[in-house]
Amino acid sequence: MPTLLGTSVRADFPFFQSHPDAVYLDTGATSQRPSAVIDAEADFVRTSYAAVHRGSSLATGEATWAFENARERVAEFVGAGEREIVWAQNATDALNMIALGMADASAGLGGDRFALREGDEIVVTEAEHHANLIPWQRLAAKTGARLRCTPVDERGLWSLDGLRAVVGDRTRVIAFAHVSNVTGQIAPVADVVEIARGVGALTVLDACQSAPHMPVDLAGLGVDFAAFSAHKMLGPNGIGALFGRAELLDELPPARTGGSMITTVTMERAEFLPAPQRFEAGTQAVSQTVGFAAATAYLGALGMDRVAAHEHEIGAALVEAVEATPGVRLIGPAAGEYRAGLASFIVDGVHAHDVGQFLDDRGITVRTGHHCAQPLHRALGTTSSTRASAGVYSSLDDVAALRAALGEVRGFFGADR
Amino acid sequence: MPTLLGTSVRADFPFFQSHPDAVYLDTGATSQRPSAVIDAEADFVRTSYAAVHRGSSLATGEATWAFENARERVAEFVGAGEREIVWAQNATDALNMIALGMADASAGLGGDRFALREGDEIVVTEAEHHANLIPWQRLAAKTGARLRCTPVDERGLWSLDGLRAVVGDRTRVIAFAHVSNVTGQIAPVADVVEIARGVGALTVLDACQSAPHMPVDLAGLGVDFAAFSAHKMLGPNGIGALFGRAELLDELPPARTGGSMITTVTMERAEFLPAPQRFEAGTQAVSQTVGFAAATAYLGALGMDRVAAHEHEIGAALVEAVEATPGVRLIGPAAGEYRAGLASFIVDGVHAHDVGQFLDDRGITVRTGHHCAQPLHRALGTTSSTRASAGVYSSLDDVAALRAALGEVRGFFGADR
Amino acid sequence: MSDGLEAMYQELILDHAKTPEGKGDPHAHPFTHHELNPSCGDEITLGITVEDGRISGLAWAGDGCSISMSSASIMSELLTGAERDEALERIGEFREMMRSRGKVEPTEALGDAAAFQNTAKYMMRVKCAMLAWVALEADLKASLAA
Amino acid sequence: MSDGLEAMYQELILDHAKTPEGKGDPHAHPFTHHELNPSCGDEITLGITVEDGRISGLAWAGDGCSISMSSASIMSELLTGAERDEALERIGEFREMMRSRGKVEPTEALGDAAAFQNTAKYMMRVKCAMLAWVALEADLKASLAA
Ligand SMILES: Cc1ncc(COP(=O)(O)O)c(C=O)c1O
Ligand SMILES: Cc1ncc(COP(=O)(O)O)c(C=O)c1O
Repeated sequence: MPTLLGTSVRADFPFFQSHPDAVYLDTGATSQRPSAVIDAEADFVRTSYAAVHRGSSLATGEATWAFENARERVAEFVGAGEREIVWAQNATDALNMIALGMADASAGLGGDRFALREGDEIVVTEAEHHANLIPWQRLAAKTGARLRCTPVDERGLWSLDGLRAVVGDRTRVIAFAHVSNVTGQIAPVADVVEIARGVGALTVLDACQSAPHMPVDLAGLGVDFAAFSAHKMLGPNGIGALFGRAELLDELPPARTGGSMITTVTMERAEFLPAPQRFEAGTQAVSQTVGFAAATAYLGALGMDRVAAHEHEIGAALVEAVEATPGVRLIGPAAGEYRAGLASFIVDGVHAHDVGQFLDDRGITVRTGHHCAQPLHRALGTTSSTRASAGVYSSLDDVAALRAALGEVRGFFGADR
Repeated sequence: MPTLLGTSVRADFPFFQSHPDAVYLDTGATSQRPSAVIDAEADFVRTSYAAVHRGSSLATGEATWAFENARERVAEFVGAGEREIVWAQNATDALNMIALGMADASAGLGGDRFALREGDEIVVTEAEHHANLIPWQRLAAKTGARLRCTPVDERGLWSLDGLRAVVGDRTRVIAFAHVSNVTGQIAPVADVVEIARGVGALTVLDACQSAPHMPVDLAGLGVDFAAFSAHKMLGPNGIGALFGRAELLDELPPARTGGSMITTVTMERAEFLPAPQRFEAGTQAVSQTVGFAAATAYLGALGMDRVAAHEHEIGAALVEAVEATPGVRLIGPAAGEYRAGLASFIVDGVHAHDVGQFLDDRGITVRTGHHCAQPLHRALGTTSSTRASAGVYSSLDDVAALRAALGEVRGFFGADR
Repeated sequence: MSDGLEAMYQELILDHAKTPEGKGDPHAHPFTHHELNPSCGDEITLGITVEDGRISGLAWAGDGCSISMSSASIMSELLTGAERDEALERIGEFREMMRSRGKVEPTEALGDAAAFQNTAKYMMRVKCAMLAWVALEADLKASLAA
Repeated sequence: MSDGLEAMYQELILDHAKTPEGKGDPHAHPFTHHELNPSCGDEITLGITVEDGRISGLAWAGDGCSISMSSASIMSELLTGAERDEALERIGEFREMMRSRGKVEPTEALGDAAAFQNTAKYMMRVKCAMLAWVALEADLKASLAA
């Protein structure tokens, strides 16, 4: 079996049927979806749709089964127990559930072990996506805790030594991305978990850019919480997941409250169900969970080892294309180093927005801007960069198209003169 | 043009193609979706899918246009400005955005006009859905505010006099359902708004059961905030909306933070965009917004006056069927009184769960339980009831089937002996 | 009337629901547990006394649908007087049957509780049938820890 | 190269981006406004002096893509020295053209700013082109209120 997927799987994706020449190098932002996912969701809606966890009808039973079965499938995919997966709107929502839950705990609303006090510390890296930064800033502001940050170097990389330097006795949380969406740096999760355990801190893993692209075993990694989004892993919009170790989830206060997550409600107070239901207030994104499960099934059938190997090859080619182009600076680990299947870069003398426009004109979709990582870009001395990122359907032809176009960008904008 | 829709529109709904004999009387929980909605969403995913509000490509532009166009369509449907509609996961999420935003304001995180202090009061009715109750309980617990409640009578109805009795100078918020999901009571919104304005309180309208079933003009009603869910109005799961008057939304702190809702982010702090973006952290449920807009277009084409008239007739027939059955007690306004197109009832000597099972066996889908309104049921002296609720596709045949089955329930369970 | 409904609401089940066994004051016993089915409000409080590793006394109070009430009744008949280990085994067998969506046949030892096999096909009712058994399991575990 | 790209990045636009007009110290003027396009980080601070209802001085500092920078430059050329009302009218015309997705033709009074008509087809770039104009509008309104 050849390692490369790419062209051989493109036929599974309707987007490439309607855009056969599309060079889609923006999977890091959001992925295209295979028919298997689109159909699973649409079929569910057409034939089995009913309210979940409410009422007694057979239809409700079927819908509830589909919903809970989806949870099991997604849990299995990331090496979690089914009670350890909570549905969220997206990864951002999942990360907020943790930070907002800890804020509630700090306000005396239950889950005392999560309460932060004045002087406690939360540690993040300077490379974090805003979704794994601002919620912690807000939590710090509410509780008097201090947000500390381990800095990045001139390539945008943070180090374990740098992390050790900011972690201390008061550290209560270490929140970090498994894979950076800008640099492609892959975090040494086991080491971070060890550092965290050494001081009794909780670990929060932003798995947005790892779960879609490599085998991820959350139990094996030993993290306490994690978050990821379906739309980046061939699944639907509007659905993501919070992972939490079972005993933690049962104690974390639910920030969002309402129907379907309670046991007893009086006008004065409410008691909550155990996890995962305690976090799932209101009518859930039922059909999307079915689509999410179909996406993990599709990826599982390809084999995540194969997906990772494929994207590693495409990623290496992207890096090489960037490094080979004069006047283009690569961000993140250099060619040949351990990194994820993406390449972010800065074109000398051409703003990223203009680079993106030029590439778009050639039918190449990339992402331009700060990629929701302003502090990282500031540390790199820029406000924006361009990112090309791979998915299962990416091919070396895509990379060749990018390489050719990239060679002309500076000329077009007169930046080579 | 005949008033009744029902049978004439059933052909638009794939669910009734695969279940031609289904008697679906559970639209109050969640509605079926017409092909127009399912297809709009699937077509969008197949052909135009890309990240929204990020990057510079033409595809992103198209997706962003679809997303913002959907917002305009939904805003128009409820008589709001486009900047006054914020996408939410569901109505529960929307209601939480208000309560959690006010908690943040109270904690000094901006939006001072929303800050509650010890002794301030929040008023709700005893008939509220848990989604419009528990978030206020939590807000009260965090701020020292007091949650006050206007009680229901033996039919489950609250009154303006009762409301006036609990509203006072310290009242900061009055939160109430436009239409009760259990009793079908329709709130006198204009009067409540007047009472609220008299004391300078904000009004929060739970429009879950009104927006799908009658013409709703939020600007005309004069409420400050409102919430509703697409899945109850022929639209997709996983998408709902928060309405807020523009000048309020721009000041309310966003409880959920992350990407796409900021202007400037440093490691220390973040500044937020104006509404609606400030509340839309992370990748949004883009395709679902397209489906939501298609649902409002479908309803708009039928005409909301006609929808309301149709459901009024079906509702009246449901009420009559219930009142005509010996040993069955109607909840809510009596036959002939002003009420929404649903009928909740209690069968003497038979638990609601058993009633639901019996009806399900006859192919009739209803909702059984406390309908996320435990306090209301407690006030009625029961833990659960059965609810039949109408939608555009409901017909008098559906009501006849219910009536026939209802007549046999007590006999089957030996409750008539 | 479909076969499913007749099979679910067998005479045996409806009779137990009307005149349940084991109803009494749970708090007359040292180990009590309260269990609730939040989706429909069914609830039960079940108390037991354990002597020499045997359930020497059992009483419950509760309110709910005919499935939850009859299940509590049939369980009381079956397990009052049983050895603790035997009771835990029955609970395990019952749970396995109820979780199988109707595919696992009841063991002979389950006696009249076999009547709930058809209920297992209705996912939303499984919790109703399990209610009393889950409460008993909690009591037994508490008695083991004591 | 497609026509779209050539039309968007006309020589005129690229020239203005390379050697922009009006760059200077905005804070040398009494009315200043900072405007940011959060999706790409483009930003501008624009200052003006208004004398006898006329923009007698204008200077801006900023950083961004060629569309936002050239737009600021072309606007500076067009509106430095303009009557306040006239400037507000031009801003309105420019906005209408930019919001039309390429459908509204530029007015003659817009002069070189007509070059951005093609940019209007690209929704994600409309904000870039508008940046300086929005800043100027804010300054003019502040000067009116003063
Ligand atoms: C009156 C009312 N409010 C709130 C809700 C909650 O809606 P959702 O579950 O879509 O958030 C519902 C529906 O369950 C409702 O009927
Ligand atoms: C590393 C990382 N974290 C968090 C997110 C946020 O994901 P979402 O927008 O799906 O919530 C993203 C994607 O934008 C990401 O790449």
